[in-house]
Amino acid sequence: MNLIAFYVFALLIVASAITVITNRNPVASAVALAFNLVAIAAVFMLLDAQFIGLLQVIVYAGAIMVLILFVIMLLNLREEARAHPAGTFQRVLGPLATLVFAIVLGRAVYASAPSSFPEAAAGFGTAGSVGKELFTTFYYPFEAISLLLIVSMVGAVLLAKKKLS
Amino acid sequence: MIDPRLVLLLSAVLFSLGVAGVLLRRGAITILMCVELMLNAANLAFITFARLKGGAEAQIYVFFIMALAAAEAAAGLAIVIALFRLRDTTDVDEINLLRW
Amino acid sequence: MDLVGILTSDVAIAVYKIGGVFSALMLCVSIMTWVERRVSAIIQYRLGPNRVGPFGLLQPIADGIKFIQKEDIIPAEASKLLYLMAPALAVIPALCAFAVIPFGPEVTIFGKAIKLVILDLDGGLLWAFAATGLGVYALVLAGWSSNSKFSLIGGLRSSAQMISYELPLVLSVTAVILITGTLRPMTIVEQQAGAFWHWNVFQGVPFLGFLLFTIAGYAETNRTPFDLPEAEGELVAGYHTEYSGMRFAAFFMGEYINMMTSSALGVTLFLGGWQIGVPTSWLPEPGWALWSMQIAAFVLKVAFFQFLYVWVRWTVPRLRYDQLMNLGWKGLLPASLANLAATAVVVVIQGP
Amino acid sequence: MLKLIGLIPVFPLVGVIVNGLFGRRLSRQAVGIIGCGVVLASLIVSAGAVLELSKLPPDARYYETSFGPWIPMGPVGAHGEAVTIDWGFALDPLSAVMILVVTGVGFLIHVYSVGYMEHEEGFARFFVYINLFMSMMLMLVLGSNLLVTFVGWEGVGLCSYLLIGFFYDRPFDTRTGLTCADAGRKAFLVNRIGDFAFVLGMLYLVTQFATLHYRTVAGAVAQAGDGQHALLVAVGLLLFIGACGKSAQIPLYVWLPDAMAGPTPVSALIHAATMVTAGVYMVTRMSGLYVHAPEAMLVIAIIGAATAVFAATMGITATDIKKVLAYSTVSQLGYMFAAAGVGAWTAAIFHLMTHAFFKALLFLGAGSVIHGQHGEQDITRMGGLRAKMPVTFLTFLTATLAIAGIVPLAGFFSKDEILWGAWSSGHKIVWGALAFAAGLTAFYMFRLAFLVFYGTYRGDKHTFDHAHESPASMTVPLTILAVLSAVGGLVGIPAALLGGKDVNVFHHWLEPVVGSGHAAVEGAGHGGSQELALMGVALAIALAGIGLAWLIYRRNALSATTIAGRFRPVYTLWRNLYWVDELYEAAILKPFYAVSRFAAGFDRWIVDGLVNASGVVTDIVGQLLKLFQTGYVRNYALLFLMGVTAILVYLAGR
Repeated sequence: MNLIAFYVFALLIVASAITVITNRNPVASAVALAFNLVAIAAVFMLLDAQFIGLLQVIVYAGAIMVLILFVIMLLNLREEARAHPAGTFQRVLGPLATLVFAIVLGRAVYASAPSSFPEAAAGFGTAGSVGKELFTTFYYPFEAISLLLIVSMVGAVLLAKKKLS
Repeated sequence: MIDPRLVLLLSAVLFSLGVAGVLLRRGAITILMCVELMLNAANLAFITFARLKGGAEAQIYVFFIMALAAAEAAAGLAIVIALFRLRDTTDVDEINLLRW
Repeated sequence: MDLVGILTSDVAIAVYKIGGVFSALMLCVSIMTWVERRVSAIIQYRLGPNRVGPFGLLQPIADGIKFIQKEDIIPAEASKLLYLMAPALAVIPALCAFAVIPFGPEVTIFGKAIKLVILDLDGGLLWAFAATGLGVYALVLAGWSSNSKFSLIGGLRSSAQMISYELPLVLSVTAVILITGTLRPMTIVEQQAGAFWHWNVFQGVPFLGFLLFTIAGYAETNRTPFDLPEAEGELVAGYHTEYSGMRFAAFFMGEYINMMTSSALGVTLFLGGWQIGVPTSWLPEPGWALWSMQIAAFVLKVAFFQFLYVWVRWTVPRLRYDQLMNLGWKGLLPASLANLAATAVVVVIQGP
Repeated sequence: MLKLIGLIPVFPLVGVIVNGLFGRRLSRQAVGIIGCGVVLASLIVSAGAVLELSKLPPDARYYETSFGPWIPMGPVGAHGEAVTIDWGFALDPLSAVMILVVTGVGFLIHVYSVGYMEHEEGFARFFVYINLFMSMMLMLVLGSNLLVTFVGWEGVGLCSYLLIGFFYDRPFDTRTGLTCADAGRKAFLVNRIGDFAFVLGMLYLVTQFATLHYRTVAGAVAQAGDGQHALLVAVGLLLFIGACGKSAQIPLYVWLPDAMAGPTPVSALIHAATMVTAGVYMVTRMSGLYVHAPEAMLVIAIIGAATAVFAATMGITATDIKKVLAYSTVSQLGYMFAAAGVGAWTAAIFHLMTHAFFKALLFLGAGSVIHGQHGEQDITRMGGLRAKMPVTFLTFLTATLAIAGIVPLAGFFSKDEILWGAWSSGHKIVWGALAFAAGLTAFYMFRLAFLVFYGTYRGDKHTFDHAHESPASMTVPLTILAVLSAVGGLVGIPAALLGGKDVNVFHHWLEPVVGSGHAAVEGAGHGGSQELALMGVALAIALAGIGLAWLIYRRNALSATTIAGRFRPVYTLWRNLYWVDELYEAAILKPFYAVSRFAAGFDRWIVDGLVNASGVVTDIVGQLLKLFQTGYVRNYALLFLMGVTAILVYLAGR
């Protein structure tokens, strides 16, 4: 049953990701990405990482994507132009390089893991187990990341502000 | 049972799609979204490894990546807005000078 | 496997619970439309719908028939897929959020222990927030895909409003989580057993959290005084200006379900959920009598909040947009942060 | 209060912070109270600490405290010991004398400054600087090792620079066109030469003898092998060069006369009473080292004696009231070094103390005169001020008598102890020079006194009419210092004068610190009658000097102009200060400029050429790489991806 669910979600992930990069309407891309993120969250939960999965939905789908959508609508972006000023160079080499990259990366990661998961430890993926680790071992990185968030927040306000009067 | 190699393969495919998006798309926001795709591919791989190893560390990296993505989105979108205000476009091919 | 086995399997029980909750919610939605109209009428000293059935109770059914009959219009320049998707997106997350709300204790039927909650997750509260957080897409997409200025502005407003008010909402809940020490709604409710002063809202600091939660909840459900995304005086009907027929009704369904989810969440977190609120010794032995009383207590509490929603709607005027943002960022957010800090101090002093 | 000695330098620092941050907003009164108050706090703590110290048995009079380690060093010295240098502060009889002099005289001068600076701009700034100076000076004298002393040493140098240039926008010397700021810079630069030698000396000391701590220097040096003797002398000389810079000895004295550009209280405090004596203090501190390096001591004695005479001659022809006193200071410092050089350490410190009293008094008196005449400094334009400024006159006269060495004022005892030290240790030539300088001192000091206070006024009538006595905040410190100048010498009455009865308190006080270096003088200490005879000679010389001055400037029996005409070459030489500044210019600055010009040329053509060449190469490379810089972000992303792919392929293929 988990396996079937995984295949369904994997299909959804790939399909929505392809929509993100091919649809020329940014809103459609954004919605596809939101679907993609929720599907990934579902895969997280299939892999027993329940807390991170829910967080993924809240943070990514609930906040970041809404922000992106909001900005798209604020700027009233419509369809993206089709012409390619970046050159034929880009058009030919881009997909080619990506393909080579995908093949090499796929081979590398495929070879790096065993063929089945071990039994999940008790309490794996719960808010408690992740939180305990986060506030003990990873305390300083946690503080640093909070600082980063503040800095980026202030920066964003400053950048997007109309004019300093 | 789910095969971890398949999950990792999914992650690799997702990452490559993100890369392709960055290379092919021209809207700054779309590129940002493709970057999010790549970050999520990394998250997926991290969770797979977390499940393989059993500890909480890799999940915390995912947590950090999410925070990072939030910061990146905030700053990135602010830049896009500033850019749009200045040049009236978010097409990165139109923005090929280091100054204006 | 025989038929009885299939009918009593875990999957089947889950299906029963989902079906039960879904139909109960739908019923409540239809009742709510009637209640809203009746109560508003009473507040405004008039009669309201009273022709269809006794006291007009069958009015919702008549409304439903009317909606189904209406023409389903899609504007010419609309993004069709997104336009069609938006109403569904309004209902689905709202329903999903309700999955983690415990509406009764663990009961034993035919020797089988069944928890009266659809999804008993360890991070259940997160689930609820994840689902409500996704609700914003419906409004934004409806606004965008209609290709109408009123709709777009309504959609923009809603996304800004919901992002803004999600912060105080979640922060006020975080304060409760500090006290309960768990994200599992079932456990939170069980912790509030006994007389009503054991409910979280009466534990001192969380009272402020309860107020904040209620206010932010109104904003999250786009109810008056925070119904700016559909402010009819300015935006015709906001994000659903272009919708008609059942799709239009779907937005209302989503709104009422959201109201119920929000109330149920508040009841669960602050008002003891399905706890009756009298000392345990006064209650009968666990059995059908107790369980039905507890479920009734839950329903009554939620119902009270529903009534409150209607009451507030017809007594408090709508805020202006800048007032809304000021209240959210300069009022509720600092207050909820202070509440969180105060709670943290209390928790540290009292010990875990 | 012994435990509080670490706080002594901190109090003035508080004043620096308060006045520095809020001085502009505070009233002058408040600034003055804070500035003086913090020094008073230091004075009280110092006095308490010294009192406590004096109650200990003589050999135990030592207290050290540390703010913590500063520089931990690996193995150094011949024996490879690990040395750690602390932020240490120590109180012993020697530093006790110094802190009392510094805080006592310093406090009086602070009080005086409140009156003197009353009408000046930058009142708060002045107190910030001078409080900082107090802090640094106290750190200098309290430091338990050379490095801490050096911190204070540099600090006082900085304050000296700041205070000399206090009126940075005013011209100072019309002859050379210097501004006050230039004078400050000159002082700072000349001091740099000395400080450089000081640092070298310290480095040698610590790397070769593994110590900078005063208590261990003597022991460490005593263990030095014969092979290290030359090094020891070198260290001694390097440290002495440092002292020369700070204490204005030949050849680095040139900055001190120009330092008179600063406000007069500064001249009194820094350039007469305290900072310039730091060199003497440091040499005395290191007496344990110097006794093992007699060659270095000989050099010190010679330089000291030469400076004493040399500076005195310049004092005779100077016409600026403060410059006369400046040369006098240089000359008296020469005395102190000569004393140190012949091993009469106690005499050096004794003279340091009495000199602090009477020279501070002289400067403050001069300041009072200048203040009363609204800035007039030229003594040829003064005269007859006796009646206008009675307090100033009386106190000034006391100080003049003291410096001239008239019994029983302070200068008499200290000067005679030095002379006796020089004679008894066998340095007869040094004695001769010093005795001659004593005569010159008496002469030029009385010349000054007669020209300023007697006769008729030679300036314009308006100024004379408005000349007035200074306010009490100035005259009270003058009076206190006058008393100290009069009786300050009584703590060190030589035994010979009382028929062998030993009541030399000062001598016994310092004995635990410098006793070892004093042996030579001690041995000859019993020639009572000889000492008395020498005293008589010195007194006679001094009286002769006074008499000559009286004849020339009071009686007008001899005309100064006529004498100057007769000895024209000498007069011209003295009047132009031996052309030392010009000599330095020709001998040092000109070659220095030449080298600089060469270096500039080298820099411009060779170094810049290399840089420009690298620029051209970069430009060519850039022209090539420009082809990759399309300006399209996506092109960069593609190149990036190709690079990553290449690395991945390489890693996968490995």
